[in-house]
Amino acid sequence: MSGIKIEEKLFQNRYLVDADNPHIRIKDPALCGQCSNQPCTICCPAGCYTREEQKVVLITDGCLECGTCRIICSRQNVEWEYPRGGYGIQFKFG
Amino acid sequence: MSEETQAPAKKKRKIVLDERLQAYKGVWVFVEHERGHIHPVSLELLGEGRKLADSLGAELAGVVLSAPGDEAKEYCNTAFEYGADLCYLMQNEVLRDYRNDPFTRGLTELVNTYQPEILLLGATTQGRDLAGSVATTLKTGLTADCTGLEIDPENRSLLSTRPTFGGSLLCTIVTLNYRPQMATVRPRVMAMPEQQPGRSGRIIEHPLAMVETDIVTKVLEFIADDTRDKPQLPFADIIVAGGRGLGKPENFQLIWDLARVLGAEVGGSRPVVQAGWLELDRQVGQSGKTVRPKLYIAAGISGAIQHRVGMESADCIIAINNDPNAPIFDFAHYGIVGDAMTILPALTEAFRQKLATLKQAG
Amino acid sequence: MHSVVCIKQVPDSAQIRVHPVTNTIMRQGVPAIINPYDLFALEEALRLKDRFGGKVTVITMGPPQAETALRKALSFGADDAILITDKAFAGADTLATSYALAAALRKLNELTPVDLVFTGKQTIDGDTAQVGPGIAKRLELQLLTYVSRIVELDLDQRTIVVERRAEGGVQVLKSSTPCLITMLEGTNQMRFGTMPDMFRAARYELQQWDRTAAGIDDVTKIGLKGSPTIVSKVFTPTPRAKKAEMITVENGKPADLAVELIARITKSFPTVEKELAKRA
Amino acid sequence: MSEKFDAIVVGAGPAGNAAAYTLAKAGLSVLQIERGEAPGSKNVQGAILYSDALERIIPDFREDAPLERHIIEQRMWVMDDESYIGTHFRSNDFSKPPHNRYTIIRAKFDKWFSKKVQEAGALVICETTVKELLRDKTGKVIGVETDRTEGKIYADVVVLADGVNSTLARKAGFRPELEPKHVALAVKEIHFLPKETVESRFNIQKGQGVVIEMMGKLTKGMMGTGFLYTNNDSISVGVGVMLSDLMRQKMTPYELLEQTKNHPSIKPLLEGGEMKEYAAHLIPEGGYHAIPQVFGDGWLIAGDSGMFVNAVHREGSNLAMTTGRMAAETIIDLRASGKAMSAANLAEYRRRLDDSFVIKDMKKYKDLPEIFHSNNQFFTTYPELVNRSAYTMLTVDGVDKRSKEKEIFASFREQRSLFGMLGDAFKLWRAFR
Repeated sequence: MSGIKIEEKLFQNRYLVDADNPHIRIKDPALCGQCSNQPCTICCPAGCYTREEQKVVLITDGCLECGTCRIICSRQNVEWEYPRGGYGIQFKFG
Repeated sequence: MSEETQAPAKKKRKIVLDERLQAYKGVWVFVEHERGHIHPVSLELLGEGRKLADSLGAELAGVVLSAPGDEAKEYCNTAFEYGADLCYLMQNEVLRDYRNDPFTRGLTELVNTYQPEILLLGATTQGRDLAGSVATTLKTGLTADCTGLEIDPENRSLLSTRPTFGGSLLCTIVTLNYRPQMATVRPRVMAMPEQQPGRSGRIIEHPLAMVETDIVTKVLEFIADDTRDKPQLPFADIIVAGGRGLGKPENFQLIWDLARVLGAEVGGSRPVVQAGWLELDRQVGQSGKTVRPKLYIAAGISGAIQHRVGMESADCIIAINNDPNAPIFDFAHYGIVGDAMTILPALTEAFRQKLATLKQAG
Repeated sequence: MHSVVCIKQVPDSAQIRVHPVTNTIMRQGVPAIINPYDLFALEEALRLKDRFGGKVTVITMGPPQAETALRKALSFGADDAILITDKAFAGADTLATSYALAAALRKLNELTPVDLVFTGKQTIDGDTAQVGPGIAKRLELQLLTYVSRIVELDLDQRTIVVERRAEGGVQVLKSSTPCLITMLEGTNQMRFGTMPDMFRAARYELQQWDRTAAGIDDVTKIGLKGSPTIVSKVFTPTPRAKKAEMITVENGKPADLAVELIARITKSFPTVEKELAKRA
Repeated sequence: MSEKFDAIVVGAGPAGNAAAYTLAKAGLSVLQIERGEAPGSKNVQGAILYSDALERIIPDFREDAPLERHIIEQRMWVMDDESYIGTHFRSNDFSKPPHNRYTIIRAKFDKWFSKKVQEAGALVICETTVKELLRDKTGKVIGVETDRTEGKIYADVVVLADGVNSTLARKAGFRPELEPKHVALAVKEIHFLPKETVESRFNIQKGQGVVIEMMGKLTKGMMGTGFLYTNNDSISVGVGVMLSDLMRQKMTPYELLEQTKNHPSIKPLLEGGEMKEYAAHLIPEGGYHAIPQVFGDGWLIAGDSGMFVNAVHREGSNLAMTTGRMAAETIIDLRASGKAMSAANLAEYRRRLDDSFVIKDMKKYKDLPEIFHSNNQFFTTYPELVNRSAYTMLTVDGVDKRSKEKEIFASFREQRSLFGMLGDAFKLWRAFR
């Protein structure tokens, strides 16, 4: 990846982060270790999933709530919910 | 003043000062003190006030409100050594601890009697509390958290510049046909002037006709901050910060080692706090603390904008990162491309020697 | 018990960007929000209502669109909301604003006696922290600013004990009601409104007061005319995007890199040199 | 005392707003629940508004709806790495009101539509997420439960317009999880430019708009399309690819978007713009075969939640408004004749959809996703061949035209073989007939 910093893009967006109450959770982190290609670390448009040694780390602050991770996870290992009412991404234009 | 509904004055409104206000002369600085010593912001303001007084050809005065006792005289002497020509001194038992009522009454009394054209206060919890009620009592203009003060040569009025809209913009505020022109300034914004030992000035005492029974609000007690354990990043002068580039929580020890030698506070980027390597109070950046230290050493921090907005106004930023095109190198003052795990210990050692040599020399 | 909370609808300044090239102010898509500091004041008032019962009224002075801020305050549990809006208020600075709000509060006090008036510490667009003290002065209320905790409140004796942030410590003050309190940020966390509150906020018939309804007759005291200060110009700070001076040494040994770095710093940053000397 | 309404609409996108407006206009007590801070905060679209669907709901919408530009020129580009070949259709008739298509900015547009819904008498509550459907012993949906305390709300019927992820229907077991091959991930940015620059760059007058649809090698071999739409003083640019393809590639969506923006034909159009928002959204692409069960005891589904998107014509919001309106009309007619909101009665909604262009269009292209899915030569080989052929024909280099034609046919045959091309032609015919 030619060094496109996803943070620069996400910085333009407006988020109301529901502090320490993330709306998405990896059900069983061990499963991710056995996952060969870990597509979530590539397909998430906000780069919320990053690979760390064997594990996958999920930080939901920049989540765009698109649902991709839930659908592409071959082991259905993502517990995916909408954030609490009024929290999460708030599109200024959409 | 609310910016978004106010269109900047199109034509320059000619500020014509009516007769009564022409008499307002001189620049005053409210000297804030707490348990025996003057708050540094008041000294910084005396430095700034000196410049304003000189360009106005007027006198610079310190204003001291305190309980009876020699301490007050000490405050005046210190004010003279930082540039004041004279001090207005008001002493009364009701002024022992800061309370809004007596201090507002006292300062308003002095202003109405000796009529300054400019009154500066530190933007501390005390200064802002006092400035708000004094400005309302005097029905005059007040600009808060100024980052720049200068005199408009055309009409001798004060031009106060301050950040607005969350700091992304600056605006210049003018006080129209009202005196005194009041402004507050945050600590560590203006430069600390040189102390001139032995400089003296005259003191003008003025009584405050008030007794304790006039005042409703009582101070039951004062609980000093115990600063030892709570991290004080926003007030730290040197910060050593670590990011995910350090790889493992164990490597963070190298950050603590350097910080101990420098007597610095330890900070970190959001990912390391999220990963649990560091407590939330030490997070620097958009959703953490904003810091303005003199020296900020960042190791293994990429410098994404979310971190940058929290520390870019540090005086000197040193960045250590193994990625040559890490964004932090776009705004740091000095950069070292390399492995933080080897450079940090070297830095710790080099700083230890530097401090040793300074000790001998000092 | 009757608390009145003054709130303000402000542009979400975190969303305001300066165009990196043209340096112009990019205002598109900047939503209006409740001034974040006011939420701490509203939450504190709601907690007192939970304890002592009574009513929380929310007032704001602003353009008609400020209605959204009031409805949001209602959705957290405020009981009544009054929008003070009038063309004559346009351009008001803090002095004129505190005059108008004080007049409205006098009117409110006639309808139902007010025990506590709350404001936020300051606004994120004005940052002046003057409206609270201004209102207190005009209504002869005791002023308690930067309050971090309400320790005791005795409605019969009309006394209150609070902890207030001071320089280097916390003052414990005992005062009397009615008084004006500005809340320090971080002292509490805004609750997540219940469904009934959401319904009530959506159905609430908003009360609008113009200047006469707010009891203001002296027009020279409000709006641009009543404002001692004006904004003479708004501009963008000159960005300092200067690339870092990279430190390198021939043999690239970390020890030499460190020494070279410290030499460079002490040469061009005297304040750092002085700071180090202090710690030697 | 719990709240009870004639109907609850979940979601304030085009489908939800159309349904809530129509129901409220007919005098029903309607509650609309939106999870975003305001209607539009959670919605993302290219975005083009097709007037026809909205005209049937709010005929005079043009008077005060926030519309960016009316579209007078449609460009279709087939892209190679350094070039595009395509058609531009610009007609002065498109300039004559009433205009048929507009570019819009969804956050502004949805807020306007919601104001109309409230004026029509519906109660709109935002910042509230519906957690699950309330059902009685027989399994009939009798209301919803939100994420706020005392959050149970009852109604005779619930219209699920909660978007492509269709969480409520999935949780209630009314429909299966989405499959990667039935949905595309689109990523998009909005760049702000002075109005005059947009107009001079696209050679248009005040209020006029140009839209570009792109396909081919732009999506690096994945099945997908790109778009660039002109708004009043901004440009929306984005690219979307099938999730099933994206999963196999080693390229992140933002890398794909960055390369799209740097394509030689696109980069100059964005020059000097200030990026103000980066968004991502799933688009239902499964077509007719992916449409789930859309009605049941006490509930209906409208909009993206029912996969109602005609991908090949880039039509989604008009289908959403139409299905929202028709769901509402079905409910209104059932109430008028005193019928219960049972699955049997609500089946009428599906029958009406079958008779409308919604299902007819989707049926027309029902095999297209499958065909294109397993034949990505339509996205790689042919775009390349077509672009190269144009380049060869248009380069004057002393080579005679007959040889150039021979060379071009040879390149096609060599890539696809005569038999392969015949097969591709047949596939295209079957996909589009």
